[in-house]
Amino acid sequence: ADAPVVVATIKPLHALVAGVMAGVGEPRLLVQGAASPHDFALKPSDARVLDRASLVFWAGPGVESFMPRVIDTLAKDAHTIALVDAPGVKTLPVREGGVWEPHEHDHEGHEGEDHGHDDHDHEAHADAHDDHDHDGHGHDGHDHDEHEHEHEHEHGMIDGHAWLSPANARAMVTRIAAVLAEADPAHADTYRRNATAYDARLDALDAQLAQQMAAVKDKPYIVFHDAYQYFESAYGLAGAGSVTLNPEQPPGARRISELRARITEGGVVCVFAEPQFDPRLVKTLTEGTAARSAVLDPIGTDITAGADAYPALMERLATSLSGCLSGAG
Amino acid sequence: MIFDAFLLRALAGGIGLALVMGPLGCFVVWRRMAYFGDTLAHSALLGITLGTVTGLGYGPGIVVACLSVAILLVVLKRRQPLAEDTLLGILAHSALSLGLVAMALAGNPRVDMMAYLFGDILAIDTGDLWSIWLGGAGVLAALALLWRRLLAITVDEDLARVEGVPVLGVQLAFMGLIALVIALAMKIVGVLLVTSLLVIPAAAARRLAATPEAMAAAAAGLGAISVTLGLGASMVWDLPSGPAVVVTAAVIFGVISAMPRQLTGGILRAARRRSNS
Amino acid sequence: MIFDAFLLRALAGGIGLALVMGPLGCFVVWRRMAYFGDTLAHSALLGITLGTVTGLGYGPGIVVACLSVAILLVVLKRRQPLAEDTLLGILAHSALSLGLVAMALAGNPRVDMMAYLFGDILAIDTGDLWSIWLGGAGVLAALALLWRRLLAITVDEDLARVEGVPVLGVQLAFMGLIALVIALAMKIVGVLLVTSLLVIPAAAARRLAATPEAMAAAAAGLGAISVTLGLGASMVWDLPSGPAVVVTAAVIFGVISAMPRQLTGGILRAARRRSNS
Amino acid sequence: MTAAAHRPVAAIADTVDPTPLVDIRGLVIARDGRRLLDGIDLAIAPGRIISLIGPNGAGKSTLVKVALGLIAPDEGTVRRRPGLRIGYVPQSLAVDRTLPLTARRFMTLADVRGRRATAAEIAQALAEAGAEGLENRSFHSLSGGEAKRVMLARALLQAPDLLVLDEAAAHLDMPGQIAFYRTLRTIRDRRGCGILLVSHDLHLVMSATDHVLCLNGHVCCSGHPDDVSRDPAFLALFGPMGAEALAPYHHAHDHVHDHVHIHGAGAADDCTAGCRQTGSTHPHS
Amino acid sequence: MTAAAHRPVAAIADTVDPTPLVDIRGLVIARDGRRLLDGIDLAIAPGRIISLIGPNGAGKSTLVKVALGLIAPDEGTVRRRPGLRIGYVPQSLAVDRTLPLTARRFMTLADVRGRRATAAEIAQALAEAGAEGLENRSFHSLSGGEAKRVMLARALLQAPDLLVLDEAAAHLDMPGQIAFYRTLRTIRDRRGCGILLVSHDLHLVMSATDHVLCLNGHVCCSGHPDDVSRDPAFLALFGPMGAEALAPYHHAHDHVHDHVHIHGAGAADDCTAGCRQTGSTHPHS
Ligand SMILES: Nc1ncnc2c1ncn2[C@@H]1O[C@H](COP(=O)(O)OP(=O)(O)OP(=O)(O)O)[C@@H](O)[C@H]1O
Ligand SMILES: Nc1ncnc2c1ncn2[C@@H]1O[C@H](COP(=O)(O)OP(=O)(O)OP(=O)(O)O)[C@@H](O)[C@H]1O
Ligand SMILES: [Mg+2]
Ligand SMILES: [Mg+2]
Ligand SMILES: [Zn+2]
Repeated sequence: ADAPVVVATIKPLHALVAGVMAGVGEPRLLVQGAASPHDFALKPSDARVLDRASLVFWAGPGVESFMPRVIDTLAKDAHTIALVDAPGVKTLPVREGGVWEPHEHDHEGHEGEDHGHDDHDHEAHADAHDDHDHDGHGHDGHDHDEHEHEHEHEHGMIDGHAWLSPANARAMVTRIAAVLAEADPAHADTYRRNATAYDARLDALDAQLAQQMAAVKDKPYIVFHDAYQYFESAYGLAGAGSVTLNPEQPPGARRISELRARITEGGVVCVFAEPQFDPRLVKTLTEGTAARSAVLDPIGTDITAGADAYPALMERLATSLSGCLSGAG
Repeated sequence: MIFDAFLLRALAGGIGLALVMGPLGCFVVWRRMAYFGDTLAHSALLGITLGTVTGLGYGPGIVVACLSVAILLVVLKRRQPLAEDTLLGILAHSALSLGLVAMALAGNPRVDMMAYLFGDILAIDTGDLWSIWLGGAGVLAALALLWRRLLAITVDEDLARVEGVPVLGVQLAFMGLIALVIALAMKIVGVLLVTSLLVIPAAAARRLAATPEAMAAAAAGLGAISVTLGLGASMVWDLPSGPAVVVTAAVIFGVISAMPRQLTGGILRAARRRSNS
Repeated sequence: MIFDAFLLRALAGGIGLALVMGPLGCFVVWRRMAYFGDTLAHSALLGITLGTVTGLGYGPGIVVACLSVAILLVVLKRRQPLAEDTLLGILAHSALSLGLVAMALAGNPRVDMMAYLFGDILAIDTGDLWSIWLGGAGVLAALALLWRRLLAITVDEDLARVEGVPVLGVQLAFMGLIALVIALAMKIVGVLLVTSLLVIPAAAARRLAATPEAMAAAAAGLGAISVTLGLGASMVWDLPSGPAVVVTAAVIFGVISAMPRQLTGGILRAARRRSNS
Repeated sequence: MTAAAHRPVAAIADTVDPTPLVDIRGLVIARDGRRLLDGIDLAIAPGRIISLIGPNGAGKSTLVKVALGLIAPDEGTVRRRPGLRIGYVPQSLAVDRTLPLTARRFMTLADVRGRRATAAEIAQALAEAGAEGLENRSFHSLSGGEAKRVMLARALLQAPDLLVLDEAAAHLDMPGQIAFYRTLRTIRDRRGCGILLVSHDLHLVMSATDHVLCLNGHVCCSGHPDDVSRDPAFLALFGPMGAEALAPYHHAHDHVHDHVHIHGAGAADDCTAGCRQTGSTHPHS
Repeated sequence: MTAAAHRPVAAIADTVDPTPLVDIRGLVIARDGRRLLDGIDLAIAPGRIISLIGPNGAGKSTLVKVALGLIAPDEGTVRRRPGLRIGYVPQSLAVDRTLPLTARRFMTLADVRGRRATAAEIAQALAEAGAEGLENRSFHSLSGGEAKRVMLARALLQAPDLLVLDEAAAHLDMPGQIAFYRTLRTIRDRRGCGILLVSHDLHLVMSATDHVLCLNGHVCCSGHPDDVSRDPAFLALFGPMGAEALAPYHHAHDHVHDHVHIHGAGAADDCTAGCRQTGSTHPHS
């Protein structure tokens, strides 16, 4: 049988899916080029891809804000999987205010544990969806999904950039393989084998990144939009704030002022811009301070799509971070 | 080319809207209110924020915000020596800014700004289709009821009032209809382009019509053609769909404007012959 | 509160712009061109795409696009029986749509839509300050040279022409100045709000002035006050800065509009006494 | 003081119908602390043509709008006969050029007691207003005089008890004006409706009018044209040249050769001031 | 045909200056395939007041704009005397109410040969136009007549060789019109400039004018008012009522009691048609 038509929204997720599907088929990538998933506009080709898909993998409403409305219309017939909800993915709540207290990151490991309570909830829910899916009520399951998210809003929303921790990526790979195996039983074995291989690769990547980041562990830095707390929490980095919380809203003067105070008083070493957004505000932040500036790319704009994109993206992130934070350029 | 379901839905929704916006747009052009629609569209963001914060939802929030701005305009017009375009400019941008500020104060609820600004005709679902066609039919029916009186007011307000037309009521009803249509259309073409579908087909229809009713029909037709060709172009060259529809409408306007007088005159005469026979 | 350099730069840039846009905005209000500025701002996206694709850069691209649209407006006005607001509405949205389509055709070059729409007054750097103040001074100097003739044309075109004023030249120069100022201001308040700084302070200044020159000065002053208070509000409540400035300007306009006649009359008389002594 | 200036208001209407169509008493309209109209009494009887004359800014258009019910009085009473039907011919219509409108379609816009006018009614009204054959012309292409006639036809559709015309003949050429006034008289004769009109052209107004109301914020003088033209208040307001302008009227109808020769007109301001001081010219005070 | 109708154009200017200020010959203006003006000859001499009269749509404003240089001729030649200074009083100014403008500031906007007018020049022009004391009034608050005077004062600032007024007195009240025409004659006498004016008021025009040009697409007739008012083309165009309107003029100046009584005016269209057929009334053909 042919492989199912599979779509992934952004490049890192696409890489995970491609890794699982290796030898069976190629997933399609939705958000291409320099576009940001935060302000993406559909073109007919995108609509057609979604329309024909039977499986759609996306991160969650915190990142691809265009997806919720698209899921009900274009991807109605598809089984859509928000990977933040995958079992084993440790989610973190969205951070408020844009300027984070330094000590927040001191006990990163434990906090991760603390969030375990939430996580279990998620896993339970996610499992419930699985059951529904088995019964062929994929769409209903999705409705539950949405309710769940609205519920979430009241307690503080979940940060959707969960793929930026290799541990989460591994959980996602497991989930991707399970979904694919169920949707395409003929290739189930291949998917599981690929998943295991990819998991090992991610494990190695994790170890390599941990070693690479150890040197810059406690150097505070500021990012353009709050996409990196999973990476930070995985490697104990000292993210000190972000220019915007929601890239769809222009920032106010007070946050910029507070961030500048943090840069000078908190010894922030680096401010990172992103290729999707105008870097001018980053210059505003660093000007007249000792902080350097560099570029971080949470979705890998310049990286060739494919199974190798995820490790490449993470390595590039690590290199940019450690390079700038350690002062090597 | 196989027609995808989403394309058919986009066509159905777009054409439905064009059929409503054509006749309504004629009044907008005749009454020199081109920027009234734009102002309402700008104030819709405020409505979205209000709707989100109060839990009323987008639609009611937009309609409430649009109606408030319309009423504010009427009040300011009586108090101010300022030209209408100046007042509209002030209201439009103040409302938009207030919407952004309110959003920040409400703790940045997740509003899909791009969809709001540029719409997403490709993401119309069956529910949207129902609301467009049912809402559109309602608006058209109301417009048909108001038609003669609205036209009389457009020609001369005092004259209509002396003849017993309830001017203020008709005007408010008309503004309400526009607010409703803009709330309906927002999803499809977005704030930035919503006025285009209102104004461009109506302006293009001017040279093809000898009566107000013919102009309204021509505007509806040209709007539907713009939607069809625009979506086609968007399919063929993979262009963003909303803007492609607007560019198509503008091209049609340009072609009709450039047509020699004999040709438009011929169309006019042919139309008249048919309506007389 | 310590004043950060970026805030001082934002203040300096914003005030610089307000001082230029006040007097220019008065003409926009007097000539009922409120939506001309808006149209130019909308067409700027086309300019940005052109500038990016051709490698000319944003600034020149914007100025070229704005001037082309201005010239197109003059041509269409001569050919069409349509009201000016209709034409402006058509041009604005066609240009914006064309910009979006061109962007898609150019393979989505990296244009930060949000920065384009809402500007980034907090990201003004010293280079921007130079261009705002030098460009602004140039525009003001040119405006001062044109002032009397432009005013004469505003009062009556034919009369000015009979008296020997080169009407077309002065008008084109004026449109060029507006295009320039919009290109300068785009960075700061973005497309959606650029016209506000042009129109709102000028409209607010109307009741405080008895001569055109006084109104221009008052508009500049009110604009500067709006920028200062707006940035202050953005600082205190962490609001998006561009919209905060516009809301402040609108509030000032509202307050002045609501002021009783005696009060504005008093201000007028005081100003007159000072200018006479 | 002539007898006309002292006639009570009700007497204007005495010949035809005891209840006036519109009865305005003690009208005051104030704007920005200024009294635009002060203590105006005006009764319009069926079958009579009343002209409002007066200098620029005298309040003629304002008074017309009060009679039409478009402006509410600040003081005084305005009584309209119950069920009164008014036909109104505004000074000018600025119909947007983008609105395609034939003369016939313009006519069918009229709200004739809540319904649309029938083709027969329209044809009759056009004929009566002297606008036959204009039905299919675009409203924008009509000359000033033709447009006025079509507007008059639309006003006639209401089968009006009262016809109101503001600046009835401004910008019309001379033959157009004359023909227009002739049409008005014919309509009055045929339908017996009352007509209220405003004009600056003393010469034509006087020749087609039953009653003249000379206005300048207050009523300076009023009465039959013959009487008004000899009233000192009228002479004060319009100067000797005003009386001179009426000369052909006297010629044509009375053959009273009492022309005042032109000495160069007195300045407008002085006359107005003179009029304002002549308190005794008020019909009631 | 009267002698006046056959006078060569140059003869109009013969008494004062041999070179006309503006010399228009064989002028054709066509729009949309229609000839708005056809074969017009007009020479304006210094020191003379020329009136354009004619029905609505006759092309009067168009001819004025050609003389001003605002419209280029489609055929024919328009020669203006080198260095000619023109003062122009437009029919009306629609100054936006948001533009705060005193009468004095309005005056200083005038471009007097590339520079701004001095205070002394302004004071003198205001006095000459009979607009003293209006300097500090807001332009928006001026009455129609006052605004006209201020516009005239601004036109005088140019120290014009030629003064052009379109619909000079429309919407002015009767005393205002009379005073305005008197002012025009005084200015002409004092400055010796040429004056070209358009008006519908035959009565007043004729009494203040040296030369009348009766227009209806082409020149129907032209010459001294006395001659024109007896010209068959004029009678055809304006009907007997037109001549009647001129009666007071004849009274005041000539005491020629040749009034035509009002029989009700002929329809405007017939007259126009009659005029168009009278080819022989062209001054040159
Ligand atoms: N809404 C208003 N507020 C203030 N003043 C007003 C208003 N309406 C009219 N006026 C003033 O009232 C006076 C009378 O106006 P109106 O239009 O009735 O005069 P009119 O006799 O018709 O003059 P005209 O002969 O010029 O038409 C004018 O001075 C005018 O400026
Ligand atoms: N640009 C144009 N295009 C087409 N027709 C025009 C144009 N300008 C004027 N006309 C027509 O030319 C004719 C003469 O116009 P003009 O304004 O010169 O008349 P006028 O004698 O001043 O009339 P009035 O007494 O009404 O002021 C009119 O029928 C008018 O509709
Ligand atoms: Mg009036
Ligand atoms: Mg004219
Ligand atoms: Zn993100």
